[in-house]
Amino acid sequence: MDPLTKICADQYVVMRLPSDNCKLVELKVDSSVSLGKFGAFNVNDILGYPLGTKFEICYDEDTAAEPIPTSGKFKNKIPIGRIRVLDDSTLIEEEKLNNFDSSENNQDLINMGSDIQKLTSDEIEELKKQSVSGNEIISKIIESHGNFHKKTVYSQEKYLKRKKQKFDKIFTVDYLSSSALLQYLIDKSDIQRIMDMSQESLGMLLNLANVRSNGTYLCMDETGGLLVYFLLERMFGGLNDSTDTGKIVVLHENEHPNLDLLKFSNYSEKFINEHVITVSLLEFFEPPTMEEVEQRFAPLKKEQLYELKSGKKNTYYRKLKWYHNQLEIMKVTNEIEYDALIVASTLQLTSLIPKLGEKVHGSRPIVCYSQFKETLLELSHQLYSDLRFLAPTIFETRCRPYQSIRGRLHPVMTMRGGGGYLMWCQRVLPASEPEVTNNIEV
Amino acid sequence: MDPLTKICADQYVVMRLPSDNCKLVELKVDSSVSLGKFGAFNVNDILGYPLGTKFEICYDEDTAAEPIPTSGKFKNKIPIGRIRVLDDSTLIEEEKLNNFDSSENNQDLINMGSDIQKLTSDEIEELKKQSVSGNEIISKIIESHGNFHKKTVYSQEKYLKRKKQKFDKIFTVDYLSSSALLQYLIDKSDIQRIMDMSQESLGMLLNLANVRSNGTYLCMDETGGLLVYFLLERMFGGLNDSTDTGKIVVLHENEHPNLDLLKFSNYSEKFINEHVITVSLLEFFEPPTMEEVEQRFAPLKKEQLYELKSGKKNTYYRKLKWYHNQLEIMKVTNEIEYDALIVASTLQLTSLIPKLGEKVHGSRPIVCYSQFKETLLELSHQLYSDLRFLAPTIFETRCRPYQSIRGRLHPVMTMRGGGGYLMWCQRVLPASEPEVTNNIEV
Amino acid sequence: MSLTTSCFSEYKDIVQEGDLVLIWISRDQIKPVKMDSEASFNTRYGTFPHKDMIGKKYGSQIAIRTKGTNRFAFVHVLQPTPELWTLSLPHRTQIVYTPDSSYIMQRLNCGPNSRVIEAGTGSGSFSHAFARSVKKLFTFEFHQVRFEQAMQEFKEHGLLDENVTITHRDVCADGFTIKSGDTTSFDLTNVQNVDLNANAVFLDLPAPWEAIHHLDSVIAKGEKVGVCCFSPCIEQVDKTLESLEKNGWTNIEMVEIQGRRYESRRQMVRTLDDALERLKDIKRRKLAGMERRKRQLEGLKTEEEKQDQNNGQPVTEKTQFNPFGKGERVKEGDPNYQWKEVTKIESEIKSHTSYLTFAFKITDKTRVEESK
Amino acid sequence: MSLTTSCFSEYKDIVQEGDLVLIWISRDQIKPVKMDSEASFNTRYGTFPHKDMIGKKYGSQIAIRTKGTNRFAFVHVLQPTPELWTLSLPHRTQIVYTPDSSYIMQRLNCGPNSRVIEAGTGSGSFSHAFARSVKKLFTFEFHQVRFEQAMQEFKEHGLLDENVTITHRDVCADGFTIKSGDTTSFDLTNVQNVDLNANAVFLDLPAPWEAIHHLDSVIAKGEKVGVCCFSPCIEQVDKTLESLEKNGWTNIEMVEIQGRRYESRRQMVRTLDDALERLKDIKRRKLAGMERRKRQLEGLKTEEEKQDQNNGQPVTEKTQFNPFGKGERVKEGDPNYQWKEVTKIESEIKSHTSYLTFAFKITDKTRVEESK
Repeated sequence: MDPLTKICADQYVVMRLPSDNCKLVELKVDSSVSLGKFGAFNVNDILGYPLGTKFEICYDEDTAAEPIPTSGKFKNKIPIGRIRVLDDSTLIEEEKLNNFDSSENNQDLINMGSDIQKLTSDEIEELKKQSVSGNEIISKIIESHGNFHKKTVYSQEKYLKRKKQKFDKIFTVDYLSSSALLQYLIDKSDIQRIMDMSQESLGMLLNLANVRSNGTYLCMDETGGLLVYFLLERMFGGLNDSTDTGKIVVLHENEHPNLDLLKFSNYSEKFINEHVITVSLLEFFEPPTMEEVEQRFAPLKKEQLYELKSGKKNTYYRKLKWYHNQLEIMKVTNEIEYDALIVASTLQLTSLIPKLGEKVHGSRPIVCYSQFKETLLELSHQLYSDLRFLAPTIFETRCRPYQSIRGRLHPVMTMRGGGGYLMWCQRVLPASEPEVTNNIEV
Repeated sequence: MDPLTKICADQYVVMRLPSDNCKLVELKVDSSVSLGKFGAFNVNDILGYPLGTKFEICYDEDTAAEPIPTSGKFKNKIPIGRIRVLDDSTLIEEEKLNNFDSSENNQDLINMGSDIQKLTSDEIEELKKQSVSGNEIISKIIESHGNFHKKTVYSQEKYLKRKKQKFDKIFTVDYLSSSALLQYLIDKSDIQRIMDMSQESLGMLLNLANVRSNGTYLCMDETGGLLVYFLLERMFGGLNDSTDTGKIVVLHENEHPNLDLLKFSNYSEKFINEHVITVSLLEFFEPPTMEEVEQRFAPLKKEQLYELKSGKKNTYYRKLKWYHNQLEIMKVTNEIEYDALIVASTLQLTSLIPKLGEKVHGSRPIVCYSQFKETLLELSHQLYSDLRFLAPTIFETRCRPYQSIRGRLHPVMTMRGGGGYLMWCQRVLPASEPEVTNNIEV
Repeated sequence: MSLTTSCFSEYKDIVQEGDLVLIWISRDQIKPVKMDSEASFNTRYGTFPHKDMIGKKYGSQIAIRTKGTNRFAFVHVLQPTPELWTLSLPHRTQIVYTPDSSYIMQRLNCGPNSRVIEAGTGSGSFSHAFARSVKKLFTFEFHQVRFEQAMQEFKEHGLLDENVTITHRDVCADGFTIKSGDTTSFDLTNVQNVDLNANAVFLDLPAPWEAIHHLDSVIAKGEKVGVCCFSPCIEQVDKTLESLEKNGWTNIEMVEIQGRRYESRRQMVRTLDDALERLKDIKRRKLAGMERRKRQLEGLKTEEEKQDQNNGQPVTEKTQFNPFGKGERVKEGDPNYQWKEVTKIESEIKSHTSYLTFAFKITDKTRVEESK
Repeated sequence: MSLTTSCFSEYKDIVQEGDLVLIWISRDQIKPVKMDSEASFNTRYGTFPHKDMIGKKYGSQIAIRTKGTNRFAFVHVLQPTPELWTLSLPHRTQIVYTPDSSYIMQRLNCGPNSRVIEAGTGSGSFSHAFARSVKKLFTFEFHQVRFEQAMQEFKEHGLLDENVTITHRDVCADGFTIKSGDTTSFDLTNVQNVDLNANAVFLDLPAPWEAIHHLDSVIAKGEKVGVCCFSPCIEQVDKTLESLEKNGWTNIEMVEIQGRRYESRRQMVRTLDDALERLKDIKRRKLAGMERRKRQLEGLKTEEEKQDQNNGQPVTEKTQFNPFGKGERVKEGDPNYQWKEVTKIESEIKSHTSYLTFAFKITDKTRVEESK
């Protein structure tokens, strides 16, 4: 079964809840997932459906059979409901609001602060236990609302949305694309950790950096692997069996790299090790020489290896791994001319980029993401006066979503402010100033 | 007659032409105004109509009576046409485009580059001589266009607009408001001279600076008087007989102030001298002392003045003027606590604003306009660490106009990029740190 | 007490008993307070007696020692302006914010000649800005409670004594004419009809297209009059455009205003060389650790290590070299580090307020004969 | 010669005969040129023979001495990428620019699994960006001339050999199915119908709502498929929303992308003290001038002035003190002055390109049984 299109076991997926919050879930066979007040369900019930499917959790007689503990350890455990696949046409009907009277304005609403709700919260709790779906609860609540028809259609919508977020037991299971992972991290308010990145800035970065399945890219990623996740998705599309040859060399400024977010991806460890090489800045700028490495270790010939005792063999392989790692460091440092330099780092860019840019092949892009325009301004001034870099340019791109309801179209009223900036230039190879006599006429 | 609502003689007005260009014109009685290819007219013919009226220049038999010289000094002189006031309803009808067939797309238009026009330019010239209005010319041109019906309604509109701009002889006469003057300067592409200012930034500046008819404002204006023009309009609304007491003290960094743009205003020289005081930065920061001034000149008593010979009297009055000027400098420097500081200067703001801000009354705003955010960033960091300034904040405001045609609504496709930034803070009076024993319990 | 009447129209020097002042606690906390020498202003940091403010110059910082902790705490006492007043309003109210209101005023050329119609009054924040600059403001509010609140507020702020008239009215149904019998702040004792004669109109209504045709009878004749309709949805704009065209308004243009506020921040300058030094330090300590373990295994110790052990300070405990401090615990701007000044946009922006549709009309184009 | 076929899909090291290269003259002048050792590239600054480029590494600066003036002139020779290609296109063409195209690709999750429908092809610039990243691109163009131009260009760029199919078609009238008899780059010799099986759709059409219902038969089943409609006017968006809803598309959202480009500039730092010094200098010279005139009137001269006169250098001619240079004649960044780094937005911005309406659909929600 294709984990890129279908809901599969042992896969990380992103679930969107009625509250508009996201949740990352690893789908373990035979286990259940609890969505808090939105209910709980068995993982097995959703496997095999297309990714993107919208489900509803239903509590009817069948599920009510399972006794809900009212005391003891499982007192607050969410009971597991039945799963129903939601049809698109039903949804659209439900999302509409044609069935209620409304006022042209709020003029008749005297008490603006609180709503007149005749149902007590206990009664609502009772409804929650009885009803099949959140929709029914909401209908009942509206019926009992004293002033609902006096609200304008706008206020009614706002009210309904609030209630839906509270009572709907609907969730969507989606593929954990790079954009979905980013959205999840934004929702978690982890903005600073991911350097205030936005989907539009990263999408533009991938294109400006001319990222392809067959390139070798030099990268710095201070977001715990988010940028690398984006690169991998674009290069290999989540295909664990991709035969594409692309590689990402990730430089890090700490002792160990931090690419934690890659654990959410569909790639095997083997795949990642093959396509993502991590090297510290120190190793990159002061790589070992072959002499130094061979002083400390030299691989044995096959015959010699056979003669090793099993106890020594383990030590040997550990050292062999170190040896190959050193060779790889030398290779990525000395031999590769990179197909792009892609940086998202809070290190001082003016001290970083010219040195890393040296390792980029001619006519290949350098793209630098920063939360702040000012750091890119400083950088672009420096690159502008360096003949190895052509036309440094600062870009800003912002996505402005609309409330996309017919008849009530407008840009959303508030949104997140940031999104970062990009510096783009081309690595070029300066010519020496030609002799005056070199002047060729054609 | 009210020069604020009616077209009056000896007034500067702004004329908008079919090309969307603006022209500043001083309306001299008994003279004529030439609008180049859009025709010419007699000033007397438009006096007395409301400002904002749209006129058309017509050339019919009557005007044709005036012979157009085909040679000699006046060969290229534009003949003067008759004036017709355009009715709003006619205009709206004319602006619509319902009378032509159009295509759903440009699919049938093979040659995208140039249009198939059967009329030669000589024929069009002939039409121009015959026709009453530009509209008729345009209709004829469309009739003769081979592919007009094959164009989409969008392309037709573009085509018509181009032609209208070329052949319409329509112009509007408007009051020279501050925004109109700004728009004129922008159209003239004098962006750098006016520090890239926009209507929205200046409107916001006036409000943030809490500009009123009765305030005394300290101002730096590096735009040749545009900022002062805005202040005067907001304070006195072009009313030359205003009894409001507001004053603007304008500091300048050159030997002489440059407020050239005020010559376009409706105010008399007397009015301006009363409400606008110019002082050089040197005079402001190193004003004369009373002692120094009196050493050089002391006004005579009335009796003494009578005794002066007429020859000496002129010299005396010249010196007296100097003397009063010195007194005024001392006053604006030492005595006034300003109701706002309003600065649009390319001098280094961090060296300028704290010193000028000292002269501002407590709880009064300081607003600083700059073309660049970076200079305001530097400034706001400095003010932030200075207890005399409360909550420095950087604002950006941008107006995004739409193509406001029903059925084809969208933001205009391209527009000018700049518009500048504002720094706003309040002047406050720091308290000394209170004694520990001062702790009052209530 | 009528001392407050002038707080929005006159520049005041000293805080006086009865003054309405704005107490600035922080950017997000600005509180309107009426000065009363018997009263106090309470914050979470402590109590500020009004009598510490009365007699001080406007703009003064008022400082106290906090109870218990005895720390320095302060507020600033400011004279209200329309813009500060807008900032002091709770955010849940529908407010026309300064980027929009200032643009509308500028584009409608508001000044001492302006006679303005505003409908509806809403939170009244825009009314304050209009009132500061124009000759007359006629504001209309159809919602009973909001009308009464606004009228009370305008009275306290002295606006009604100056140039503002507020009327309770559904302008879509009943138009703008003010006549005897109306619920209005206008003194109708000796007049039958009020001559509005407006030359600028601002319509902040759910359905402005229902009000536009009522304007003809109340706008000034023989001069250019501007209108601005303020609507959140694009479909409202469409209906407004239709109505404006039908009613003979011209130069119709819709615009959006995008206002942005930036914070001035600092980002630590972390050079590549420092990063490399730090990695070298880690490497050195790692190597030293490895060798130490090796020697410990072999029972050997260097002289230094013996000393360290005598001092009770094992080498492994040595502070790490970190030129960037301990991450987030470094305070922004700490003078021990180097900083780069940066701007940061507010984390949540007002991405849309409303569409602004402007149009102009000259009701009577008759020529006036030159009189001079 | 087929050497050019790989220029968009393979990283190349050395410029070779027959290569399609982009010659970078300036930001606004980037010219596509096919390398031909017999030919030359002419600019207003001089002539660059292709053979000076062939054999050089991509990215090389190619320098000449200009004719006559003998000054240093250069260009850079670059390998084409979709983004550089877009920059090289004449601006009058309708182009989907990088801020929009990159966002659309990202939001439709374009990658090695994507099978994309694009209608219409237009200038072909977006096709290049799609082709770089996706498995298959089916692009449709209804305009005969543009179709032929694009097909020729794609052939020369090697796209048709890789993963691109272009078809001449009015998709609104005739849908997206490619079958024998069609004017298409697809080799239909052995197939009756092409299985498009698209999982991403981009519609850049005047009336996308007329094409949406044709999609059902060509999009992938049992997986989530995304569509993006690209329309300049809001009324088109409205009709598109209606059609998407009617045809069972969900998660409908319209967005706008606002891309901005900034120039890095410098502004001269002009301090208050320098301004004051300059005014003082003016004042001194003025006073000196007055006194000199006075003394000249009185027939007196100081020793200095007599000397100056002897040297033929009257005092009045002394250079003025001006720490800011002579206005505009100072070159930005001149090291004799102090500069502040600033950003300047391009003087004309693309304030609107089009509205982007996204929607998603799963055509077949049947459950697939676990096979492993």
